[in-house]
Amino acid sequence: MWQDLFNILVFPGGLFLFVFGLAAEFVDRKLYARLQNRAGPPWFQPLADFIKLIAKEDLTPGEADVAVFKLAPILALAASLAAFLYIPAWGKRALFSFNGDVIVVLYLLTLPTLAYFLGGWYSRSVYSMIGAVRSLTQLFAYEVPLFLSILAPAMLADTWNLSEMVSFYSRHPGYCFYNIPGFVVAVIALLGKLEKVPFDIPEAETEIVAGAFTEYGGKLLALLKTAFNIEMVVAASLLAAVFLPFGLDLAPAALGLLYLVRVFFIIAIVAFLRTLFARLRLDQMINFCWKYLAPLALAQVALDLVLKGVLAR
Amino acid sequence: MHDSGEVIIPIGPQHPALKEPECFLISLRGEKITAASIKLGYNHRGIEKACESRTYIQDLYLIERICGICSHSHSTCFVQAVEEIAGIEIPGRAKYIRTLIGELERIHSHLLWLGVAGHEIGFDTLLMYTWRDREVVMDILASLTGNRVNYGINTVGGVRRDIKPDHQEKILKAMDLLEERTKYYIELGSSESTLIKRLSKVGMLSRADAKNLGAVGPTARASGIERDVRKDDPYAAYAELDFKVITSDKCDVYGRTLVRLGELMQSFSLVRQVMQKIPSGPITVKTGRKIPSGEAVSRYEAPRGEDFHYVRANGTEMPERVKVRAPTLANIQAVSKMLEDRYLADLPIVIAAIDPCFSCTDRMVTLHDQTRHKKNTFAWETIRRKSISWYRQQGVDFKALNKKMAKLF
Amino acid sequence: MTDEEKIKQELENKFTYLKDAVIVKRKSRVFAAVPLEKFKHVFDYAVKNLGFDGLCAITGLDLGESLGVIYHLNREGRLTLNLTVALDKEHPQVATVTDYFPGADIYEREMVDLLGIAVKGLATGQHYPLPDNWPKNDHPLRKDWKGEAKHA
Amino acid sequence: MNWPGKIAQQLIQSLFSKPATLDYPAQRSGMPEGFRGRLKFIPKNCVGCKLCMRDCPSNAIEIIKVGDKRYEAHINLAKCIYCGQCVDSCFKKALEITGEFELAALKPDQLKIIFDAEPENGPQK
Repeated sequence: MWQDLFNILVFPGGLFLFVFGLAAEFVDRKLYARLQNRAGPPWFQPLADFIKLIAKEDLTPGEADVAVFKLAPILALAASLAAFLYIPAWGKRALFSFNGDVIVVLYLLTLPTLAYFLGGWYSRSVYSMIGAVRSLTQLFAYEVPLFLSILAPAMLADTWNLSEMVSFYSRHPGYCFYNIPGFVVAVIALLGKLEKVPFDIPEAETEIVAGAFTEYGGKLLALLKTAFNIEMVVAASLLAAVFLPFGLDLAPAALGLLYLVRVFFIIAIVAFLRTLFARLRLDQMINFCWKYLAPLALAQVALDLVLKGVLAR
Repeated sequence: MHDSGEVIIPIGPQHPALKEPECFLISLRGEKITAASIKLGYNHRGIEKACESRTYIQDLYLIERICGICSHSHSTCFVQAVEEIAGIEIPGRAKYIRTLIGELERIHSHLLWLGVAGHEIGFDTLLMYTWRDREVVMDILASLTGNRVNYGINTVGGVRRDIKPDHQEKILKAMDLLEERTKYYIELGSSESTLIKRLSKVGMLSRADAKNLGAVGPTARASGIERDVRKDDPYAAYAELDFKVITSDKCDVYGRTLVRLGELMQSFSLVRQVMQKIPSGPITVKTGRKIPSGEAVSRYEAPRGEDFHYVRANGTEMPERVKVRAPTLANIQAVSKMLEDRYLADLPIVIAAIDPCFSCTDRMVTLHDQTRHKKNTFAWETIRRKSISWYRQQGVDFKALNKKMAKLF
Repeated sequence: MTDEEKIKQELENKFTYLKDAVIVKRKSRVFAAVPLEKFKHVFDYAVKNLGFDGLCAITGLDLGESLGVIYHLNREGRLTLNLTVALDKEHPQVATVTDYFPGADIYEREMVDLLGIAVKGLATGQHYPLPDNWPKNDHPLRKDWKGEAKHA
Repeated sequence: MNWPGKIAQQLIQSLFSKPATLDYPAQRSGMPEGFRGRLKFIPKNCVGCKLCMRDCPSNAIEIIKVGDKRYEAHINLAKCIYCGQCVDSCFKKALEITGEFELAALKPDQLKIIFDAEPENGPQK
C-alpha cells in the first residue's frame, strides 16, 4: 500500500510529473524564444511563475458557481495524473495496465478539456463563456483524428492494452514506420489538445483575453497551469510510447534518459510548429481537421487493417 | 446572454488586443458580429485647450506628445502652420532633415504595425522578427535626434540637430539591411498560406465607402484611392524627391498590408535620395518669440494617413486656437463598415488594420443603434461610484491622498 | 490662371456678397468668410459644382466677441477651401453637413461639447470627447473656461 | 499550392544565431552619443536670465538667486520631459544634457535634484 501511495504521489505520479511538467514548460518556452531570436527565460522561470501565482490572492467572480469553478482545475490535474499511470513511459510495462487501457487513457486525456470548459462556463464571464464554447467546439474537431491515429497502431498490434502494444512494437521495430502518417496526425491534433498556435483559438489572447481561464488567478491558476504542463508531458509520453518505441531493451538508467529524449523531442516539435503559423479561425480549424486530418487518420486505420491481414499470412 | 441569443462582449477599455484605452461593444451571435459600437474619449487630455495657454515653443513639445508613434508628424504639421503664419521660409537643409526623420518614422511605424498585425492574428513570430528589425531604425533615430520616440528635432524656423557625416554611412547601411528584410516580409506575405487565409477578404472597404467615410492614408490607398499628401500637397522636401504612391485594389486587410510593405520600400528609396541630395547650409533661421496674427492650415502625410492642423495666432507668444485632426479619427468610422458580417476572430486584425492611434484621436462615436441592447450597456459611472465608495469604506481618504500627491510633484 | 484663382473667381461670380471675402493665402490654400445665412448655398455649390469631395475637419473657434466655425473642404486631396462662418455667442447654431459627408458627425459633436455650438439636424447620440456625466453648459474650449469643471 | 510554414528556414537560422535580446540588468546595450538624458547645471556660467524657466514645457526647472551673481538650479526629474529645450535656450551654456537615462527612484523626493551655486568666494582666477 505504501508502495502504491509512493507511486501515485511521488514517483512516477505527482511530484515527478510536476517537476517534469515545469521542465517541459521551460523547454517549450526556451525553444520558442530561441526560434524567434530571443534570449528566452532562465531555467527557473516556470518555477518562479508558479511560486508567484500561489502567493497571489484568490479571487472568485461573484456570479460564478463556486464549486465548479474551484473543482475544475483539480479535475483537470487529477485526470492527467491518472492517465500517466497507464502509460508505459519507459520500459515495456506501465505501472498499472489492463486490457482496454488505451481507451481509458484517451478519455482521461479528454477530461481536462472538459474541465476547462466547465470552469470557463461557470465563471460566468463573457470571455470565459466564449472561450469555453470554443474549446468544446474545437474538441470535436481534433478528438476524432487523435483517437483514430492512436487506435490504428493498436489495431496493428491486435491489442487494446498499451503495455502489450509497446512490447509488440519493440519486438517488431520496423512496423513503426507504417505508423508515420498517424504520428503526423497525432502531433497536429496535439496542438489542438494543448491549445497551441495555430489552434489556440479557445484562448486567443487578442480576441477573448484568455478564454476559459480569464477569471482564474492565484492558486487556482497555478493549479490550471500545472495541469496544462502535466497534460503536455502525459500526451507527449503517450505519443512517444505509441509511435517511438525504440531501444526499450536498454539498461534502466539508459531507458530513463531515452524517455526524456523522446518526450522532449515531441515537445520540441510542438514548440517549432507553434512558431510557424498564424492562428486559424475556428471555422478554418474545423474545416482543416475534417478535410485533411480526419481522412489521413482514416487512411492510417485502413493501412493498418490491410497490413494486419498481409502480415498475418 | 441576451434573450435573442446574442452576447455583448466588451473589447476594452482594457483588453489585450488594444494597446490604448478605448471600448468596442460587440454584439455576437455565435461567432458572428451583428453590431458594433465604438466608444472613445478615455484618453482625452485637453491638449487643444492646453496649447492656448503655452508659448509656441512649449506647444511644440506638447503637440509632439499627442501620439507615441507619429510624434514627428504632429510636431512637423504644427510647426509648418506656425511658420506659414510667421512667414518664415526654413533653410533647405532643415527641410531635408525633417523629411529624413519623417521617413525614418514611417519605416519604424510600418514595421511596428506589421508586428502588431502579426500578433493580432496569433503570429507572434512575425511580431518578434519585425520588432527586432525595427530596432535598427530606432537606434538610428536615437543617434540622430537624441531620443527613440519623442525626437524633439523641430523648432520654429528649422531643426535643432544637424546630421553628422558619420551618420550618413550608418543610415545607408541600415537601409540596405531593412530593404532586404522588407523584401523577405513581402515574399512571406505573398506565400504564407495561414497569413493569407487570415487577412484576405477580411475587413472589406469598397472604394465608394472609403471615399464616403473619409478614410485616409494606407486604409484609403488599399481601397484604390490614390491620395497622398506628400504628392498632392507637397511639404518639406517632397516636391524635389521621386517616389510612387502605392495603392491596391484588394480593399481588404491583405491589401492594407501590401500597401504598407510597398510604402516601406518607397521610404527606403526616399531616405537614400535625401542622403544624396541634402544641401549644406544652416539648419535654422532666427525667429522672434511672438508670432504675428493670422491663420494657417497644415497637412502632413503621417504613417497612418493625413494629419491635419489648424493654427490661429493673435500676435502674442501663445496661439489663439490649435485644432488637431489625427488620421485615426478619419479612419475610425470605416471600422464599423469593415466589421459587417465578420467573425469575432477577425475583430482584432480589422481594428489593427487601420493602425489606430487612440491617444491622437480621442473622441466618442456611436456607429450602430444600441437602443435594443439598453439593458446590457455598462454604466461606467455606477461602477466608478461604487469603487469610490468601496475604497472609502476601506478607509482611503481621497482628499488627503490628493493633497499628498500634489505635494509630491 | 491657377486653380486657386479660378475658384476665387467662380465663387465671387456666383455669390456677389463674397466679393473680397475670398482670399488665396498660398498655393492650394483658399480661405473664405461666409455670412451664416448664406452658408448652406455656398457649401452646396462648393461640394456639388466646384468638386470639393472631401472634408478634412471642422474647427470651432472662440473669437472673444463671437464664435466661429471653419469647414475645411478638400478637392482630390490637393486644394483646401476653408469656409469660415461667424456665430452669435448667445445662441450659436449651425446646420449639420452630415448629409454631404457622413464623416462630419464626430467633428460636429466635438463642437457641441467643447464650444457649445448647437448643430441643427445632428442625430442625437453620445457625447464626445467629454464623458456622459459632464455638466451641461460647460464648454472647455470657450475662452472664459478656467480649468475647473462646473459641478452639476 | 502554397504550403504553410514558409518562415521555417528563418526559425532554424535564429536558433543557431546569437539572440537579439539582452538579459537587461546584467547586459546593457547603452544609448548612442547625444542621447537626451538627465540635465546638468554648471553654476559658474549662469547669469540668471531664467530663459530656461520660461521655455520649459513642463516647469521642471527653477533657477533661484542665492547671492550676488550666484544661482542654484532645482530640477524636478519627475516633471522633466527630457526635450533639452532649456539647453538650447541657454545662451551661456549653463545647462548640459547627459546621456544618463536610468533614473528610476523609490521616492519622488529623490527625483528633485538641486545643483548648488558657486561657492561664495568661488574659484578666483
